[in-house]
Order: sequence, then C-alpha cells, then structure tokens
Amino acid sequence: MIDVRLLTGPFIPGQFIGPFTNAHPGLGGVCTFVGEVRGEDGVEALELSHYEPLTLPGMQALAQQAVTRFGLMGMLMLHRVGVMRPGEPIVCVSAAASHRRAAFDAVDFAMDHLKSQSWFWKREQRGGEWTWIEPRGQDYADLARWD
Amino acid sequence: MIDVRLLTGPFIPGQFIGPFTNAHPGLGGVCTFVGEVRGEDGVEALELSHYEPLTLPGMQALAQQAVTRFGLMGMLMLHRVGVMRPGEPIVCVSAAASHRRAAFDAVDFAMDHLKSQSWFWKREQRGGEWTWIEPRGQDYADLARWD
Amino acid sequence: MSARLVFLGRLGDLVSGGELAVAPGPLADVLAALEPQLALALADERVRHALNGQLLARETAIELAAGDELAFLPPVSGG
Amino acid sequence: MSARLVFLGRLGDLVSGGELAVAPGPLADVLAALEPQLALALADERVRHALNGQLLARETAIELAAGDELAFLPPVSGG
Repeated sequence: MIDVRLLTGPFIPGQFIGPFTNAHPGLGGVCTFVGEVRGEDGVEALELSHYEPLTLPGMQALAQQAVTRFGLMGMLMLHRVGVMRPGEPIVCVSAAASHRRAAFDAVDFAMDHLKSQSWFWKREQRGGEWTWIEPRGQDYADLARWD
Repeated sequence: MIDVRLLTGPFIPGQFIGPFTNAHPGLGGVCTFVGEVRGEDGVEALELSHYEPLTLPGMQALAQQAVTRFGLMGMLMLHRVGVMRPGEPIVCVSAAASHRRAAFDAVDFAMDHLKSQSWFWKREQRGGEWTWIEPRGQDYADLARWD
Repeated sequence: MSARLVFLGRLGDLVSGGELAVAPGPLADVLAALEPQLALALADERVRHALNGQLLARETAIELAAGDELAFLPPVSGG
Repeated sequence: MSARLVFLGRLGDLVSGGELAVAPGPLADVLAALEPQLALALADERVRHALNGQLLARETAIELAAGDELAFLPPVSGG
C-alpha cells in the first residue's frame, strides 16, 4: 500500500502509522522517520510552500520508486505545507518490509529525496522577519549516495 | 530520556512512541524501528527467553551507549519476552535527536546489538514443534560495522 | 487572452501575489517586457520551468500561448 | 547447602525445569559429576557464564560456593 499525502494542518504521526502498519499483515519490520520543526536559534515559525501540479505527483512517484527499489510491502509519506510552529511534525515517512535493512534504506532514500529533490520551498520566521532557506551542500551530498 | 523495558505481553508501539516524542521538546527528528513476528514458512509462534540479571541491565547499557555515541536527546527501547504470535511486535527502538542522521544511525546501531549481542534466546514453533534459532552470520557482519 | 506566470519560493516575493498576467510569445520576449530586476532573477540558470503543470527539461525553448501557465521553480528546500 | 546451575536457551531443554542443584566446588568437578551428554553441551566454548548475575570473562576459572548461581549462556538470537 502506498499512502502519500500533503497535509495543510497539524497532524499526529501515530494516527497514520498505526493503520499503515496494520494494513500489512506478515511484515517483518516498519521503519519510520518523523521530522519536526526545531525551535532553536529563535525560530518562531516555518512555512512550506508547494506547487500543486508537481508536488504531490512527485511524492507519489518517489514513494513508488522506493517501493520498487527496496522491495517494500508499502510506504507512507506525509508532508506538511503551510505555516508550522516549533514542535509540529513536518514530515513522516514509514516503510513496511519483510526485512529491517530494506525498511531502513527506503526511509533514508525517501527523506534524502524529499529534502533536496521534491517541490517544496521553505522559509523561517525569526524576530518577525521571514527568510528563505536554501538547500545545504550536505543535502546534495546525501542525495548523491543513491546514484 | 532513556526508557528501556522488557514487556511480557503484547504492546502497541504508538502508545510508547507518542509520549517518548513529546518528552523531547525541541527535537529535530525521531527515527523508529518496530519489528514484528513474521508468519512466513508456517511459523505458528515464537518464544523469546531472557536471563533476568543480565538482559535488562544489558539493554540499559546499550541505550546509554547509543545516546552517548550519537549525541541523542533520548532513546526508547522496548523488547518482548515470552510467547508471541505472528503479527505481534517483538521490538521497538526510537531515537530522538536534533538531526536525522544521528537518529537513524542510533536505531540501526541499537538493532544490530539487540539482535546479536543482547541476552535473548529465540525459538520458533512450526507444526507444533519448537526449534531454537541460531544467530545468522549476517547478524555478526552487521554488528562488525560499528567496531 | 493572456498567459500566466507563477513564481514559487523566494521568487514569489518579487511580485505581489506571486503571479503575473503577460502577453503570449517566446519566453525571451516575455522576460524582456518585465522589470529588469525580476527578469534577472527569473533568468537564473538554477530556476526550472513547468508549463501547464509539466516540468520542462532544462534549456527547453519555451513559447507561451494564450491561457498557458508557466511556473518558475527556484532550488527547493523541503523536509 | 548446594549451588545452582541455570541453563538458558537450547541448553534449558537438556534439563527438566532448566535448573539443577549441584554440590559446590571447581567447575570441572561439577561438570564431571553431570550426565556426559549435558556436560559436553555445557563445555561448548561458545557458552558464556554468569556467576550470581555477573557475566564472567571467557576462560575465567570458576569455583562454586554454596548458594552460588551459575548461568550457562549459549549464543544469543534476539530482535
């Protein structure tokens, strides 16, 4: 099962992960990563924008690619858009597989691609001022691991 | 926060992961692995035995080691003992960290050590017959990655 | 009937509302008719294009027809 | 008063209840007094020992006193 969603409001990862796990009887393991908005360095809010015609289709293609490449039973991929406060989940990726290694690698793969090859633009608010975030060189290096 | 438990009955990982996550305001990400009993090859049940004086203290030391090595904010480590049926969770490890890579590596590290260097003994029931499971060569190879 | 330019990410800050209606034609002509500062930002080689929701290969020659939507996509930063 | 041997994992199948009360003394003497098949399984070099809940380094000379608990730990298989 591939379940990919863009969410416009706060969400609780467990409410998606539980049903996702239960949808795959016979699985060996589920690896999950949840990323949250960090409040460090005085960040007051974070805004993610997307481009409707590309963002969700791109995520669906990425999830399908991960399922095929790592032989998964399923992948859950949730991503917030809009304005978020520190402590709110931004992203949740789960992979269900027969074996642990495949589940781990698939989530790692998906996260690297979500970070630097999916159609999201991020800006942060500090002291009332919004600043756009550029991708870091490290993000491209992470991505290159999968070539 | 380090939360390490041996559980003698079925558990729902989300009931532990939610509070664990909430206990670490300011985290950047949480990586979680949940392993379940596979029902493949006619496995009817699985039994994990442990040795009280060593098993839980060994897990606590392992979690502390992971927290130190990867600079985690916290680690959750749950392991079932006793008789389990296919579909039941055996193990759940979560790492909370400022950054994704540390969280991933810490869970990977902990799982490799739980599998081949913690005080558990596993047997499987097929057709009413119990068979002890030996560690696989692959498990030792996985462990050697961390030396 | 005009074509529509859509500006994503930091490019959206350069134009009120993040969108602009323009006269159809080759992209070079469209850009030449914009404010120089905006045209310069859009000409950044890292900016990708999507025409009517389809991502275009880099260096594709773009000709806007009436009703087209051309999106300007600066480098992404998700996750 | 006797000492107690505790058998984990597959070793537990060799003795009813997985435990045995034995006369104190050096481990070699204790093993010599057991059934040969059990003694052989316990002598496997992969079997580790814990004395009163403390894991012993390999090759430690073991002398059982009255009331001691000696656990025999075969290779583990968790997760």
